Amino acid sequence: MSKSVTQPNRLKEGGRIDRSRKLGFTFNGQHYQGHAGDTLASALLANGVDVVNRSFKYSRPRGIVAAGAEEPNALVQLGSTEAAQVPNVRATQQALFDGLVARSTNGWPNVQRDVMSLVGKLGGRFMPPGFYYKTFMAPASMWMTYEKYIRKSAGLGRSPMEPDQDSYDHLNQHCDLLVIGAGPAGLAAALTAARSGARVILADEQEEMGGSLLDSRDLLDQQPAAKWAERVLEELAGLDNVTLLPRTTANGYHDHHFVTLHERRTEHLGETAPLVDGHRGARSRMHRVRAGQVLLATGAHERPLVYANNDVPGNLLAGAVSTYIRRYGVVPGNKLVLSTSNDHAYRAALDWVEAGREVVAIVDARANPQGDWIDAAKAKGIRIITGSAVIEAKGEKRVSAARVAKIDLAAFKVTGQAETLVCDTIASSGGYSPVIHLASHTGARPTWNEEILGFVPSLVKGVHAAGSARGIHDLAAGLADGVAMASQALEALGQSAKAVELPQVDSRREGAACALYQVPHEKPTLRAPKQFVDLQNDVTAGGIELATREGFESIEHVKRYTAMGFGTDQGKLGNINGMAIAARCLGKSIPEVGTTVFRPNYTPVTFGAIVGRHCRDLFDPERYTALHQWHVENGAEFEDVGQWKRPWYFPQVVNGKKETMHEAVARECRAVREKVGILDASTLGKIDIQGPDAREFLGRVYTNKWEKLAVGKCRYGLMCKDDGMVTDDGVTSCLAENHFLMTTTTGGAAAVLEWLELWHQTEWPELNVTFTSVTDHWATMTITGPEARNLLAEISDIDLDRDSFKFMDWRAGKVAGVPARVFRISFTGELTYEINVQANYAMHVCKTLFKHGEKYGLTPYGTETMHVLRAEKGFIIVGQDTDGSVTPEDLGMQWCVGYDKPYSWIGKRALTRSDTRRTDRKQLVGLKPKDPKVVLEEGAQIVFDPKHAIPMPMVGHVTSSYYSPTLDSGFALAVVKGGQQKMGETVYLPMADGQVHEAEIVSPIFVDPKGERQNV
Amino acid sequence: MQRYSGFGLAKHALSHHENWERQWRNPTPKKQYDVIIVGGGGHGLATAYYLAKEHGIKNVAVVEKGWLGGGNTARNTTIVRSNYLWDEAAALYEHAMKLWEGLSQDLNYNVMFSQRGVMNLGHTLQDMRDIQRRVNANRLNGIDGEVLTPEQIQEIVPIMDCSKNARYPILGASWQPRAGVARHDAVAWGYARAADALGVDLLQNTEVTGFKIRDGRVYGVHTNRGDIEAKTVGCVAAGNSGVLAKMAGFRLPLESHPLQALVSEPLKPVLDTVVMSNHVHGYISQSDKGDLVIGAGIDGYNGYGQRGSYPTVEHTLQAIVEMFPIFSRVRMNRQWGGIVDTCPDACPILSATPVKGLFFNCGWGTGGFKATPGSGHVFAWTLAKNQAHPLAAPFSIDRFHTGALVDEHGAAGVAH
Amino acid sequence: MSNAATFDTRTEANIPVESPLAYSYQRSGAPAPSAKSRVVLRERAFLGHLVLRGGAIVLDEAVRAVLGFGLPARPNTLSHSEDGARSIQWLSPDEWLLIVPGGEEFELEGALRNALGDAHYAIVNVSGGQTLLELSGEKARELLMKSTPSDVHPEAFPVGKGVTAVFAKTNLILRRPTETRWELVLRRSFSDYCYRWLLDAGAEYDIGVER
Amino acid sequence: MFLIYCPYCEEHREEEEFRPKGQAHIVRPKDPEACSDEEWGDYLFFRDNPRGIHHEMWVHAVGCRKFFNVTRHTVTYEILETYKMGEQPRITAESLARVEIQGNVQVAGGGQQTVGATNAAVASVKGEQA
Repeated sequence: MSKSVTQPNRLKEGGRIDRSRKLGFTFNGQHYQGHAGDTLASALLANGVDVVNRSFKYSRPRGIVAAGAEEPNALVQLGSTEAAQVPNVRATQQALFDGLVARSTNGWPNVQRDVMSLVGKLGGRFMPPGFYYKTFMAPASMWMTYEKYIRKSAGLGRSPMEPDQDSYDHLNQHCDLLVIGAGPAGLAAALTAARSGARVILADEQEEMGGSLLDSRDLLDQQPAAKWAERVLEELAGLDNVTLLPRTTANGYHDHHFVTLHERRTEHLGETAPLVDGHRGARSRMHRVRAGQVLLATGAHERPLVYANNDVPGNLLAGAVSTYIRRYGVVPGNKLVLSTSNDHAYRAALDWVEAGREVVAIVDARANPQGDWIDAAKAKGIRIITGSAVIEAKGEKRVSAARVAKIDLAAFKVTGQAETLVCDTIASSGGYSPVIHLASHTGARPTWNEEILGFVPSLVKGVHAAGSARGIHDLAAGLADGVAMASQALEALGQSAKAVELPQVDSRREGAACALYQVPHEKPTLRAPKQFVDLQNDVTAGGIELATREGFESIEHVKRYTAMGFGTDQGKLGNINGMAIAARCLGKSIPEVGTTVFRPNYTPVTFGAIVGRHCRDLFDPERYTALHQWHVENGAEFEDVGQWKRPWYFPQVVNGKKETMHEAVARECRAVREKVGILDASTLGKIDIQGPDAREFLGRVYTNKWEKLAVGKCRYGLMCKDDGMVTDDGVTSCLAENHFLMTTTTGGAAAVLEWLELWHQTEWPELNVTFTSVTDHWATMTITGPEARNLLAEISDIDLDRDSFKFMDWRAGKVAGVPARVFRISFTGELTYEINVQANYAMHVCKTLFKHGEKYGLTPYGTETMHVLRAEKGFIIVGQDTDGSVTPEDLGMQWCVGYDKPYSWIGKRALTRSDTRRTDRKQLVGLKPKDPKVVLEEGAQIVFDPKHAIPMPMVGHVTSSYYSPTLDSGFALAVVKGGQQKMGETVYLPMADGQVHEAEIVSPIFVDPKGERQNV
Repeated sequence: MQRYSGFGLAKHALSHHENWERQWRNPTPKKQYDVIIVGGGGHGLATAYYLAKEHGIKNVAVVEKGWLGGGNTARNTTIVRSNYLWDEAAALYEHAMKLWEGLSQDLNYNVMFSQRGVMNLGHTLQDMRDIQRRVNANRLNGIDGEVLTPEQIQEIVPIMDCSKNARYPILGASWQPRAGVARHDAVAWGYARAADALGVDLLQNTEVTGFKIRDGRVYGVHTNRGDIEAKTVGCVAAGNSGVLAKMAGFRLPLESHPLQALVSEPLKPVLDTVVMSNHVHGYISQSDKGDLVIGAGIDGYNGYGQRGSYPTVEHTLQAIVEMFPIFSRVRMNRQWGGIVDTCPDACPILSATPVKGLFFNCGWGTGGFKATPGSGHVFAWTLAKNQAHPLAAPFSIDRFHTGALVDEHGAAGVAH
Repeated sequence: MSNAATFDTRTEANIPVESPLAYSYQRSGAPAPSAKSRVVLRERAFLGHLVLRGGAIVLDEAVRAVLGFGLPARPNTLSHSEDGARSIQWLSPDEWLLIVPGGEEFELEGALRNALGDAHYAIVNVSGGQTLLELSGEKARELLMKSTPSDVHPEAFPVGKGVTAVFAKTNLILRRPTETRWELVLRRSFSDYCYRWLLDAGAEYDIGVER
Repeated sequence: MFLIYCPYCEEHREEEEFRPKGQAHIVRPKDPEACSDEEWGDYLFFRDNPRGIHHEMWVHAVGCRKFFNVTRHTVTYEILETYKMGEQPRITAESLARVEIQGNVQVAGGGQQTVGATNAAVASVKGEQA
């Protein structure tokens, strides 16, 4: 900490920092000190740090240019630990905190002595815009090698390599008026709306609200402007209808006045969110704001002038100079030359002189500037050089001099001999660009205003702009505009604005600015030293000229060819200058060239803040059945089916070893075929259907017939879309004449319910029927296997006699003392009862079943065993054996198609299109591998001729394939072209490892083809 | 045409880059052309280039209402791959892939086609079945691909969360090593420069306002710069295809939807391959500049606004952080939207239309960029011979009447 | 008669029941409310939940006859019995949610069916499929703002309002029966997710769970 | 993100509660068997897909679960009206075109009308623009 305490550029007094609170920080391994209220940038400047980074392409030394969001150079890597790393933090927007650790994002071995700068110095000439499009093409095979080296120089900061320890959250906000920006216009607007009783949110991106008032030289009611801001903020803070959000950036303006505000809640306190009361709150928070009306009081960004070597550290924006002096008590140099096109920038020179340092000269591009500011500068004895500009900066790691010359604006040339002024700082100002980004997000194209030499926002209804954001830079006028625009917004809301008395502002005489963007040099642009337009991307005036020369005439082409505006500052400083240069080169006006479109974000936002709480355990809901705890306790492995967690299989520990899935499934399969198994089938969708037209409705949405299904009976149904392709299936039971219970696939439940509603509400509103989801109400336990009846009989009062309670019947009664509906349907081919009880009782019923089931060998099984058992029976799984291109006929399920139903049910018409009538469509068949030990790969492609050259004609693929413990062999379901007519034929499956499996086309029903076992 | 090379670049450097030629002319429209291409994006420019180069038809105009490559060419996430499921789609995309592999040299313009490999993750058992099915099909179609285990995936992408604790653990992936990314703007510019050199007129800021149609045959187009005649007109206007079809008096089985994408700030290289996940719904690669390039989803509503809904961006980044927890502190720089013309079967339309001489190349949905050279190549053939190229034949509009759809929803999945 | 099957899914009190949050309490715990708790959560399990479908006029008449109070008159509102123990919420122009003390639902369904006679309507018992959580405390509203895009400001969400709302990545029914109390009606299968969300988002308010 | 007025809930709600369902007013042919393959294909797949005024169906999925129709501009995304199933739109491309010709107002290419071209009559019909 030896040399860290001097802060050579810190003024003894002044500024809004707290000199009593000293904060230590580290930059590039060096320790420094700053004060509470500093930004990292102001603290670095206070400590005399000139070079803060190296540029992206040419690796030139770069210093701090601006004091806010527009800063292109001062990007740092923040963080003392791996998990806390944040890349590309803008030092001008990072509040200083004690212990802050930052590094430059570029520069090797360090930012002072960078190896790549040699490349920049020597090779800069060989890297014009688009140079990579023109090179690295030969030989073709070498591009990937070239690219490897190009990539090495990519990027600014680096990603952390450990997961973030912090959390983030969202807050959904609704308000009448959202005011963005708490400068003069924003404060006046917020005050107006707040006093009128509207729900107001006032958001401002800076550490402190007040905007330009915080470093203004103006007096409001004879007091420093900041005092007025403090008073207004105090009043607003006391109102219930106002939400104040400092450190909050409006980063995206979305449709219908939905605005995202990113609040940096703790980034000024430390690199991770501090512990408060034992809780670590969200590091930052995204406010998702739905506003009735929005008022943009986002101010303006000063434009730098584009002159040779304008990137050498010590070149700053004039306004930034004032901000550092007045807000932070930091003078970023000793000898200043100011180059300006307007009056307002003069205040930088005045502030500099008042800080006790030397102003070498003010260089004004106008021939005869007149106004109060000029008079004030003259009164201070400052030399003013008119009709001139700084045409070139000298120096390498810090400005050493400015070359100043007379220029002819219209002819774009230097007209006099250049004078060299020794200085260490050049401040420049080319005017002020309203911050139109948010308005631009809405899709509205900004329009050029020649009077203010800037684009002003076009506004869709409900959006208002006030003050500098629409080119009203005068303080008094800006305040009044805030009130007026807030009143306009309130009126649009149907509310009336209460009058607000505005503070008195002394009026000031100001002359007109001149249009100056690129400053001419003695040499032509392409031969002059580099004149930077976009500092972050090393885009120069010469680069833009070259782009236009090569035919890139649209501003979008210029931008893309040169990369102008693609940086993390999104061209806040450079874009207008770039457009002006392109316009000059093309002989057009700026509005003719037009502007590019700004996109969210206004300033970059961490992924974490956008993600919010929707990560880790809360990334996506996990849906559980009522028996989930039982599954967990019994060692289930789970399968993700939609959002459900379903037991996949239940591995047991046998002789101290946990079963593999294969072993567990074989055991579970045998248990079902030989004894009894139990499956949690609660995830199947269940829809209660009531109404006198329920039956008719079913007939229209299912492919098969429903008019004769009796009360107490169940039936399998197949559902198609109107393109004839199978989309869902399930069993529907008749509970009463006008009452049905439909089941759907697990994944299809929500979609099917919506599907039914769609048809009912849009096509058949005359049908009297209602649909209600009861998926969660019922828990479903499927007991299946030869012992199922014996087991159920022990704990149920239902008459289970095979003749009175037949296959495809359902009965009500009690199971384990709990009222239950029991459905005798089967997805395994075995004797099966599906027990449905109100879900709150499920655990009791399940436990009772196991209490009684032990002697019958009751075995829990999961989805994998279910799949094997159903495939052995040739039962399809929609979504596995079908893929949206399969008709009921392709599945060989003509038995489930009511061709002669009176109503042309959904899907019927499509079955007779020319393509669906083809006989060589892919059809569902069984496949028996010639080698019973082989379990074919699911997804394996099927060919008739395995000797055919690549590309090999494929005739189908394996949809389901398992080892069957019952058959003691592999078996599969598959779709094969014309397969239903090819029983007994051999097909081939050429695999990645070179093996070619052979299989015989067989019936898809492998076990109990007559279906006797389920009927016992 | 001034040939580009490293040597040439050095020569120009010595003359301060003051002698570079225009990459393409800015011609005045002629009254008549042999062929008019409507739409100056990558596909349209490629079509014009191959018409001139392969078929000797050089009296061609490309009519573009804005700037060349200003539509989806400039807005996509630049992924190039050919591992499609169905034979018809795979053949078309593989045709494109083969052209990609020599494109920089063919055009004398470095399109920075980087074959860094594309990985499609599987998170469920059904994902894995679909992946196996697709990779098996690719192999028998002569397209490179393999199925990776989670361990292999972890080796290729060490920064991804491949643990079992993830909400949807990664069970495997398909991997196409020849797939990768390319520099999107360069593709448009490279084709433009090469087509221009062969005599094609590239007419920017020229908007088609109608078609000249008589007796069911096209004779040219009306534009804001006057009428231009040609007996063959090919429309390659992506999201605006429906608007053009309406001008010609018919409808298409298309809906135009917003498709969003976003980039992070530039980072030092951390991800060397392309990772896609249909299930958690996100895909990501890192550009040569260092940006993480991330594809967001498609919005469900029709939209020509080149912007979509914010929740889509939220969901995408949730997926990215789920797969890459270390990116939580990385910052999103910019988002944008394109307009994609989606077909019911997620496959394109390369087809004659009810109007003789008028052809449409559209419906690429979220998968157009990767097809650029192939699309242009077969469409040029189709226009030159007035007959569907064999690779284009399955993608006729008729399929929506016969039912012979090529359902690539599985392969298209999320936008990419 | 509507010719639908009714079924009393409840049984004797000695048979153990589990609320949808039974597993969650075990897995995620239930921090006891303390003086620091600015949000308190309480599950009101095992209530009777019935969905009513049909025309407003007929249903209103029947409900009045059976329960002594009518359907809510406006969309997105609640009506309730004087003691607040029974409530009816508008869900859609032809759909209402009736919540009554646990055990009443089956008899109530029967009584309503009797009162409705031949009218076109449907009644569905969904009691096993959902549970109700109460949220109270000074930060309850802010916790909801973290969770749902619905406007929960008192001006937009007065007492007596009830809506179906997006909640984190799922949805639920959100109601405000009194000045200080919010109710969330959750689907059983999503309840663990919602519970974990509430504990996580509510941690900074020292959320407590009354059991 | 849109703010959509549900005609059944009689409130504006966030887009997150809704799902878009494509072009509105597509009626299933009364006698599908009498349709040609062309007609059936048109019904299934072919859409207007206009750049401009679009009548489309949405469902209030997290809400009343009712389907309803929205008249929306597909460039500005401005919602001009919502109406119940079975009702007809009051605002159509044709009705707007009539107003626009009377107002002689040019709409910028992006679909957003700029400040310089205000016209109260059109603005009120076009809703969100001013």
